[in-house]
Amino acid sequence: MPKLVLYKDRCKGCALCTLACPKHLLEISTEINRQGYYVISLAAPGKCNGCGLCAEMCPDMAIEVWR
Amino acid sequence: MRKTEAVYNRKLVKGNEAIALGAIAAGCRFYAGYPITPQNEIPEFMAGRMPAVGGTFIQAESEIAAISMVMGAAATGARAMTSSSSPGISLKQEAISYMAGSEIPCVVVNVCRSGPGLGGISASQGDYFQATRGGGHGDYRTFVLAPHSVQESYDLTMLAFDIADRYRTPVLVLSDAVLGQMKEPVYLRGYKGREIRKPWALTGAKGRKARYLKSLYLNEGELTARNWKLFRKYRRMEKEIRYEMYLTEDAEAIVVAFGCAARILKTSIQMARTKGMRVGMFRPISLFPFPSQALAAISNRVNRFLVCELNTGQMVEDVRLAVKPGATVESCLCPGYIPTPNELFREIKKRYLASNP
Amino acid sequence: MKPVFKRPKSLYDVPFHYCPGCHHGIAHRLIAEAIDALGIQERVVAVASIGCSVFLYDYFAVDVLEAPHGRAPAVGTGIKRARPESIVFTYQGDGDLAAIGLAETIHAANRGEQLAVFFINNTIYGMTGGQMAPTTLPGQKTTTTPLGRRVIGEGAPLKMAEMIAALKPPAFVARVAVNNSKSIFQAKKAVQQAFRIQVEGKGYAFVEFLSACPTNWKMTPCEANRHVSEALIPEFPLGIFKGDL
Amino acid sequence: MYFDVIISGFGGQGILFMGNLLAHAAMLEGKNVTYMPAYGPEMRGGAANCTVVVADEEIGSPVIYHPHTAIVMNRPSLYKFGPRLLRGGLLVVNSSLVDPAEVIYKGINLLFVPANDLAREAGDDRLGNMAALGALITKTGVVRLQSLTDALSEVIQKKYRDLLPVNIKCLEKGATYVKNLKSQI
Repeated sequence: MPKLVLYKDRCKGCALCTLACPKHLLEISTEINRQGYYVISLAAPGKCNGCGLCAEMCPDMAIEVWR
Repeated sequence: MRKTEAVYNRKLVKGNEAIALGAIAAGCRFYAGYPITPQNEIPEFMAGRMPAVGGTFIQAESEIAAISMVMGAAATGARAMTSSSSPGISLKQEAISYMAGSEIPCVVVNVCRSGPGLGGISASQGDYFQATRGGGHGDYRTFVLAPHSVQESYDLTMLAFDIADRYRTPVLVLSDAVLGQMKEPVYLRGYKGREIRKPWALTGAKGRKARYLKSLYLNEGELTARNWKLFRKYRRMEKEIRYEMYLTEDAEAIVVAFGCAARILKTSIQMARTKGMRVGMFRPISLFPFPSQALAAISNRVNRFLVCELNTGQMVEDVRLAVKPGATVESCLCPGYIPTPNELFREIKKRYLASNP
Repeated sequence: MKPVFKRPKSLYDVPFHYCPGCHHGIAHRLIAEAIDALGIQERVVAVASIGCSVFLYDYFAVDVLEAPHGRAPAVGTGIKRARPESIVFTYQGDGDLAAIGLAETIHAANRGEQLAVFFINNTIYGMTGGQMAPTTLPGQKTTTTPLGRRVIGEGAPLKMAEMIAALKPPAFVARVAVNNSKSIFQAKKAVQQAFRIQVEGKGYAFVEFLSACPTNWKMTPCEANRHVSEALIPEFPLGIFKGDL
Repeated sequence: MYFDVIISGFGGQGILFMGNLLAHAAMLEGKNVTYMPAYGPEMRGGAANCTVVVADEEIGSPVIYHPHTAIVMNRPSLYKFGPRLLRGGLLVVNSSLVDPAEVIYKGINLLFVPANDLAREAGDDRLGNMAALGALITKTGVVRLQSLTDALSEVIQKKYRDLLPVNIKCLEKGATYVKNLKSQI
């Protein structure tokens, strides 16, 4: 199963990844990181096919995708 | 022997050409410039000679671009130079300040003309403050060398590259329209200095960590530390102070002058000597750092000084700061024109007689 | 398992200081990926300009020189001419490249200098706090055009890619966006091409990035992203203006 | 020994070349010498002048306002530099182009040299500058004729190389002209 690794402390909660995900699996969570941002989370990990578009879109390289 | 050397090794060249010859002899392989009178012989000479020695000449779109190109070239470790005249030097101050801040060495030549504004094209020393006080923004100085002959234009340009590299600082060669345009025989003795390693140069991060050169320091305390570092460097540069003393040993009065004013004054002083006046000259060759200690030492036994400069009074401030309290410092000022030896002789005579009736 | 996406080795493993949703991070990454792909990291000397991206050396694991405002193409010219084996790129914003440094930009391009010039066009001054840029859109409100930019009196957006493509010497001129996956894919190719041209000694390359500045546009990152498509691209069409991929 | 001269005329008369050549000859004789041309806007509009100083001592100013010697190759030069000449100085006038009747200055020595006519006789009337220079050095002895011809072969541009003999001839023509004047006196 593909794996999405989120470096939470890098995330600035810009949500551009939520636009990039073709399946709309990413969303802003209620969790606040050390920088003070609401970080994103993967709503349904089982549905992620590891296309990597979210990582391509992330300006802060907070996302790593393994397949 | 002297005659032989005189006949066979001298070349009759313009001061501006001597600067270009000195630069190339010292290993300058990058020149960028922009036309402005009275320094055009330098870019013209470089345009002809640089390709032959494997160097680069660029006629830039502006003075600003020219010095910025020099900054880039010098950052890779190359010996690089630009030249201009007063209004153009004002434009170059931006990158000169950046290079001082980033500790990138280079040589900048100012074949000074008269200002302010477009001013005129005759020789002037109106850029003394600009040259010796840094010139651009921020708390920095440039090393300043002021030739007074075509020979010195050649010799000091070579020296300028050595000092620039040794202290990682921009060095200014302050020439003027007379020195730049005149021809005089010069001995092209060649470069006797040594190019040093530049472990800071940006050459691509091959086999080492990447590095950078910058002048922006935003973290607390960094800039203060940087400015103190530069300050200490400027103090160390005092080792390189240069000056000439001319007939000072028995002098009762000293004329202080640099550049073309100094050479004109040599004739005036000779005239004064033939009339029995014991007058000598102190000629700073490095204008920054200023030879204050040497001047102070003279003021222990001479207390009359006449500062002669082609402006309305700039170097006189440094002379006043240097001499011991109680010494009289007067000015003889020629803003925007070239005085004759006779004229300066009369100035000397007037003051000399006033104090030695 | 293999990573689909990994941080390029030409970028240090440090967080960017840019605002949330700023496109600088994407542009940085694309440049670093191209450097890695061409294996030129050890030869690169980058020129940082003045603006938000002045701290280039904090992010790129290559030699960097910080240029005076607008002078990056001239500084880059000096580096490349003095050390032709270097691969030199400049990274400049719209104020730096199209206002104060317009002369340096045009003349370096017109001399066909062997440089890759990356232009971040977000139609506003970022670091100084949202003033009008030469590329500010007609009607766009900035802190110095509080009523919106008037074309007569305050100027029309400068079309840098088109201007540079009109010159004879440049080898490659492109305008790209990075506000969606498809655009990023195109941008990636353009950046690689810009470097490849220099590696092959073919001359000057210019890549303009239409870029979002959510903070100074006073938009959320997602709104800003949409704004690139809706407002910037109609004014600044994407495409290859000179050369090909 | 000290000598200074302002050489003046219009562009194309080879004014700067004269000064350059004289300076070069002085250098070959091991003397100190300075050469200072008019430059920039000063040389626009057709006028040309330069100053040469030759001395055994170190030379102070290369810029001379009141010269000991002047060569005026055309009328405007006469009006510009004639009045500036020091008392007792020497004014060399190109009488091919300047009517001697116009030279009204008192207290100076005059030498009229029909420079262009002499040059024409030598084979090229454009080389009046060489005839005037030959006359000057013969009158003043500032450098030897041989030094001038030596200097000439060093400074002449390659493309004018074939004009070297006629240049030398013009120098000699000017020199002979002054010698004959002397013998007449």
